[in-house]
Amino acid sequence: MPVQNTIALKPVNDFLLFVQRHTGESITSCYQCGKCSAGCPTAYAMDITPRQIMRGIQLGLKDEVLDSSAIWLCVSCQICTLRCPREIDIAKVIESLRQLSHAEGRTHAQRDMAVLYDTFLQQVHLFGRLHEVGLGMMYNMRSMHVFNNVMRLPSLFSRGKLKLRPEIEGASEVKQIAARVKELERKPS
Amino acid sequence: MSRIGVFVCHCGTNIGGIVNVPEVVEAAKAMPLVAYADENKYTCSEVGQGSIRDAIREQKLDRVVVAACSPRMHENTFRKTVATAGLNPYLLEIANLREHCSWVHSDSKKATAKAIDHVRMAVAKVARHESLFPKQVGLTKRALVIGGGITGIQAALDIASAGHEVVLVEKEPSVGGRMSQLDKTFPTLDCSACILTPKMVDVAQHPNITLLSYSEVKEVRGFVGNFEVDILKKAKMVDHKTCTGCGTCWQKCPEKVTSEFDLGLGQRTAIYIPFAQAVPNKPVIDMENCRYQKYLKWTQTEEGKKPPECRICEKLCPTKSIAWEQQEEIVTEKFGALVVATGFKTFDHSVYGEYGAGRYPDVISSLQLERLMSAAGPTEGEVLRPSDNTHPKNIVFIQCVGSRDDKVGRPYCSKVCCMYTAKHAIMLKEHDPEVQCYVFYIDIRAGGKDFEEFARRAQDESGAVYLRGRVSQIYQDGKTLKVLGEDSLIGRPVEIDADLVVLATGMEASEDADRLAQTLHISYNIYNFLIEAHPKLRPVETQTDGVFVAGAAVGPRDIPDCVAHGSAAAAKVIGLLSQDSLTTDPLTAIVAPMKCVGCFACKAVCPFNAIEEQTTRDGRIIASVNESLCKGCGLCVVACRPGAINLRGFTNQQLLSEVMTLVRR
Amino acid sequence: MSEDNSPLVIGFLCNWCSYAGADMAGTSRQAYPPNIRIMRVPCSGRVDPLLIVKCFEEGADAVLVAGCHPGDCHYTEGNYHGRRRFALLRDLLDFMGIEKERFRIEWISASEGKRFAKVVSEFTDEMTKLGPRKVG
Amino acid sequence: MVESDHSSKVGARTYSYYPGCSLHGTAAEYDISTQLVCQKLGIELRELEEWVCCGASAAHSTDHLLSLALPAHTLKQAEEKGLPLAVPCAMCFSRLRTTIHEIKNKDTLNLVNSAIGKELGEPVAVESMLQMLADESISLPVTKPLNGLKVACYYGCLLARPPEVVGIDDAENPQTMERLLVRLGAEAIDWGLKTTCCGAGVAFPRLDIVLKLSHRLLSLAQKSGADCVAVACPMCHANLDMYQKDMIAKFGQKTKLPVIYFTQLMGLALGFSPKELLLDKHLTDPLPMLREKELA
Ligand SMILES: Cc1cc2nc3c(=O)[nH]c(=O)nc-3n(C[C@H](O)[C@H](O)[C@H](O)COP(=O)(O)OP(=O)(O)OC[C@H]3O[C@@H](n4cnc5c(N)ncnc54)[C@H](O)[C@@H]3O)c2cc1C
Ligand SMILES: Cc1cc2nc3c(=O)[nH]c(=O)nc-3n(C[C@H](O)[C@H](O)[C@H](O)COP(=O)(O)OP(=O)(O)OC[C@H]3O[C@@H](n4cnc5c(N)ncnc54)[C@H](O)[C@@H]3O)c2cc1C
Ligand code: SF4
Ligand code: SF4
Ligand code: SF4
Ligand code: SF4
Ligand code: SF4
Ligand code: SF4
Ligand code: SF4
Ligand code: SF4
Repeated sequence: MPVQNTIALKPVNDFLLFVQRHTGESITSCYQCGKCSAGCPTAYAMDITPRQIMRGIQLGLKDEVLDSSAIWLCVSCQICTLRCPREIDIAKVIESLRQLSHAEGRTHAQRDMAVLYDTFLQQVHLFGRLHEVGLGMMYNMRSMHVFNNVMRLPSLFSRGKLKLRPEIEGASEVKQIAARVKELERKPS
Repeated sequence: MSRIGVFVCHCGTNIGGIVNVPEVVEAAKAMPLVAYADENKYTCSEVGQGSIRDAIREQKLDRVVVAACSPRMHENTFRKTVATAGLNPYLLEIANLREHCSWVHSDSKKATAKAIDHVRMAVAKVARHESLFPKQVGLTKRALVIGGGITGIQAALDIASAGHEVVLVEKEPSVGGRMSQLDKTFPTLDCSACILTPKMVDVAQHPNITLLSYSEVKEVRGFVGNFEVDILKKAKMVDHKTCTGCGTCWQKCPEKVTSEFDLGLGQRTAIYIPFAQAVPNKPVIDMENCRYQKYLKWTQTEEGKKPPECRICEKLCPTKSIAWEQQEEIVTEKFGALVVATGFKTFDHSVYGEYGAGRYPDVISSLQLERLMSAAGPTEGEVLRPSDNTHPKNIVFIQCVGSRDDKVGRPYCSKVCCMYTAKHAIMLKEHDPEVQCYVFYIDIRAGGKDFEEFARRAQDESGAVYLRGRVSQIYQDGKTLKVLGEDSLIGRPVEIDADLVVLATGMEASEDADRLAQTLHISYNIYNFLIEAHPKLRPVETQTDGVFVAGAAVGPRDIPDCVAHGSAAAAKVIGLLSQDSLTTDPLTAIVAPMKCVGCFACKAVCPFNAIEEQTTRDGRIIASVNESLCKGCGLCVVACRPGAINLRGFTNQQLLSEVMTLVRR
Repeated sequence: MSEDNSPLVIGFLCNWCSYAGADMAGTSRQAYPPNIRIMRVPCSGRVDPLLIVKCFEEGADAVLVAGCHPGDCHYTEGNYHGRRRFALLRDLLDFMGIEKERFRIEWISASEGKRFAKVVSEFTDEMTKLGPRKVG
Repeated sequence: MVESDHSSKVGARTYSYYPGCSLHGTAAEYDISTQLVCQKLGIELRELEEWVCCGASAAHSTDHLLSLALPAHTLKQAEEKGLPLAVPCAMCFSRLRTTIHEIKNKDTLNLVNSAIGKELGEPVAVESMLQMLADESISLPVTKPLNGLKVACYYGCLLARPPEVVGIDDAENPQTMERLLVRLGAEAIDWGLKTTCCGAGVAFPRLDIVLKLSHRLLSLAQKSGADCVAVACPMCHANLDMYQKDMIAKFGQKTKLPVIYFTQLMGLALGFSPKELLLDKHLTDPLPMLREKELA
């Protein structure tokens, strides 16, 4: 774990209680077997493994967990959840942490993932449906990867697989839904 | 008028920490018929028991309530206490303030109120107790041991050596159990066969032991000292009285089937002994697979040709021992005590899809590895991997498969697999110095004499690499197996290319353990392991008198513990059988002759056939209870509409007064 | 109802399974509400339905009978007899105007301490919600 | 494991159709081949008019309620049509099924209702195109059996997990696609990574991850003797198909392995031409391999 200092453990572990309440999952059940990390496709690229995320919550290391790149590199593939011998829904826990990290603006460790998700949703808000060309262009601009060529644009164009103009069905619906969601989320439940 | 004494126990702080004991004492003093009440720090201690005796004498008490722990804990202790002070031991009642009160409640006020109620009920009940006198019944000085693994063998030998007759029932064609499948045994690495075989032979030769192999217990009647057991002897189709075990038949039998004993890795014939050192060393015929049986069962409607008649075994047997006319039979035997030692089976790893669910030939169980390592096994001790018979070099072990896993419904630790895996790592290195073992573990559980040292040896001397983590997946990649794990100590995923993967599968209760337990009226837990009367203090006894349990049937256990357990059960049986008569529990049903109308509704419900017919002097036929058969269940009492039959210790009046004292307080 | 208006629950527990299960709840410190008063009986088949009627007549709010799981009875078949009788009892309670929910029968084995605590907690909660029994 | 609910499609095989964003974009092949195959099999697909994006991983990574509300909006439309909903895209399918699963909780349902401004009733049955077409009661008029074609069936994450939500036959070793392709004359190879993640949606920011994961899948499929990989998800297809050049550059993989939508393989067996099925649109060209097998 990228912890630089001795960890001073606090007798009251608010973070653990918060995560358990928020997700309904029993984090204390985790006995650190590592099966989650063993099968996780992206664990090799993470700064801390999914198992260490669970341990971090158990010890109340909020910053270490929420600032990790790991929670942004998790692709929600649910292999961990499927196989956890303590039947913990790890993918759900990490998803909640990602939402929390996003809400608290702690996305620096994998900023690009957050930018991608934000851009994606923005496209959906604008058009109701995803516009892939728009997503690629916007993402490249906002992530500062101006020369990012991941979209294989020329070959895709030549095969007629990209539409230049977005479809806009349902756009107004999505705007309304998004507005209502924001409203509902502001209200404390 | 009774003079009741009430003794309230603090149990250190176990009770006193929650229940306000002085308040309970004060409340007791105010109860009707209570002549004396006091408190004790530890009532079951010498001092505590002494104070009861003193009070009985000094206060002329005629009945006693002890308000302490569960009656299942100390009822007998305190019965003896009051008896030594001259009271009838049945003039005692226990109020459970510990297990049912202080240990489960945190609100002191409410717990105290409840404690007072429980004392009140006990007082109401004890006031209606009568003096009871146990009777003596005879007993059959023979024991039945069910299961012929190392545990059952040890128990049978110990009981037999003490001079009692023993019948040992084993469902397989040979005794030996799982231990006979092992190669060497931790922590000393002696050869399993070398230490087991002599004991198996002793069983066969002991004058006091009758071995019924290929047999099962069907039905059990009676009670401690006087059990009557129906034993099913399966048809062996071989007359073991004349068979000399020459082996001609099983060498010549043409029908080959996969061997259960070698766990699918080897073959046996249709007429077979499961392994070379089998006891009895005489064959049985597997009727499912025997060609002659197929020939007999073949009908015209089936497709294909009629199979050959075969009967080679019959033709070649020098002693004419093949007995096609043999039928299964049920024999009924009498016993004074029973020992259940039915052992375990290993977890079936095919539920683990992520480990290939049995699809990958080179992913094997530890017990299969034992067969591969055994000189008497299918590969004659050469460790060859099943897919291509090559010598594996990189071998990965995965511990806790089917143990400590809620996902597969097995949250418990199987206790022996850490140790046997260390054993395997050590032995494989001895077999082939080029072997590299990797062991994935979660914790290493090596509690036991010389165990930790042994487990260390696997790493320090045999160079096994231990990785702390549970493997997530195995997949076949060409000829190798990719094993995906995490080394949780360094916190990085690891990937190993393995030639062979060995799953340390956990221990499960044996097939049918629940059915057998039901037949014997003993308890079993949700995993079908048998439940002992007390996990610490009565580890081989059960709630049913005269039925004892031992070995891996009770829970995961290694051989040293199984042997100790087998001997412990034997000691209990010997103690029981050394008595000339048994004292029966006097808490039985009793009929009031004047009230009985002779309807025999009681007889219809009595599970123990304890109700008999009796003619009164005035010629009426009424019910009477055979006290040595009655087990005091009370079914008859509820069935009897005129209220003529009652249960001592739990009479209608007593239960009613308990209820009344509660609702009218 | 006791003074603080919480229900009085009378529990008849068979000695071999459920009483031992309640002991197990104790040894493993599984907390449950203190309303229940426990009576030890040899077998759930020893519990006379008329005694349960009596409990209700005299003011108990709820009755729990707990015995061995079907098939596990220490006396082979006591709990079967119990079960049959209690089915009839339910109709009788109904006839007497006592809510059927106030009587419960459960199978709790000697190893199910946790379950015992859960059953008692749920039953007590339910009874608290149902409120005191209207006597008369 | 949850059985998928087939009861609702007894009688006429008519479905509402939710293509999702990808099928109207980079995954047109999947859309077209699905439509052709369904036509041939007498299954009518009626595309929902006003469908919106399911939110994909972006929504559920950042905003839980939004990730339920977007699929819920689509569910409501499907409910109004009263027909079961067929969904080709695995991501959309997963989001829709997850939403149905989560709104079983009454509080969640109320919240979602407020978000979409409508009252959700009993949700219609939602089926993945794979589950729907693999139904063995549908007879397959095969004109050109896929004899000699060895296929590695690939499910990825979203069709296999969580099993209780998606209703797969076996979460570790599913056989749905295998059984279907075998009925078409193909041979399904056994391989151990059919439900292992290909890198999902991280290609933009972390192409390195997609390359590593997808390369591992492709090389195992190849090593296990597959002529091609069959997929049922546009995202899987993109990851496995688009970057094979990069993989060769990075890992030196020997040959390319075509990645084909299972509906395209069905289409071939049912007699459509490769061109009709847009088999010429993939970045890793499957046509040489198909020609060699005399399937194109
Ligand atoms: C792979 C492996 C390696 C091991 N290595 C070691 C080691 O090195 N050292 C060590 O100390 N321990 C080891 N053990 C543990 C050891 O095997 C057990 O402790 C021991 O065998 C248990 O003996 P048992 O007699 O209680 O049960 P079992 O050996 O299971 O014997 C029970 C017997 O009862 C019979 N039976 C079952 N049901 C019935 C029935 N209804 N009626 C009649 N008969 C019945 C069975 O057929 C069997 O013969 C190992 C276990 C495994 C799985
Ligand atoms: C802190 C602690 C907590 C524990 N908690 C648990 C627990 O929760 N559960 C559990 O199961 N176990 C527990 N144990 C283990 C348990 O204490 C032992 O298993 C058990 O006490 C051993 O009993 P024993 O009779 O063999 O030995 P001991 O209790 O040591 O008794 C030996 C007796 O022999 C006497 N003696 C010694 N030498 C001689 C001599 N030469 N001549 C005459 N008399 C002699 C000693 O004075 C002593 O009275 C605990 C142990 C410790 C240290
Ligand atoms: S698999 Fe489950 S128990 Fe094991 S480390 Fe991960 S979360 Fe903990
Ligand atoms: S859900 Fe996330 S953490 Fe779990 S295995 Fe998949 S990528 Fe890893
Ligand atoms: S009698 Fe029971 S409650 Fe009292 S001290 Fe002894 S064990 Fe504890
Ligand atoms: S050939 Fe006859 S005597 Fe020899 S082992 Fe077989 S049955 Fe026994
Ligand atoms: S009859 Fe033939 S097949 Fe049957 S046991 Fe004898 S030799 Fe074997
Ligand atoms: S003994 Fe070791 S390997 Fe076996 S279940 Fe326990 S911890 Fe796991
Ligand atoms: S049920 Fe009662 S009345 Fe009838 S025979 Fe038995 S004891 Fe007598
Ligand atoms: S109490 Fe009654 S029913 Fe039970 S064993 Fe005794 S006589 Fe039979």
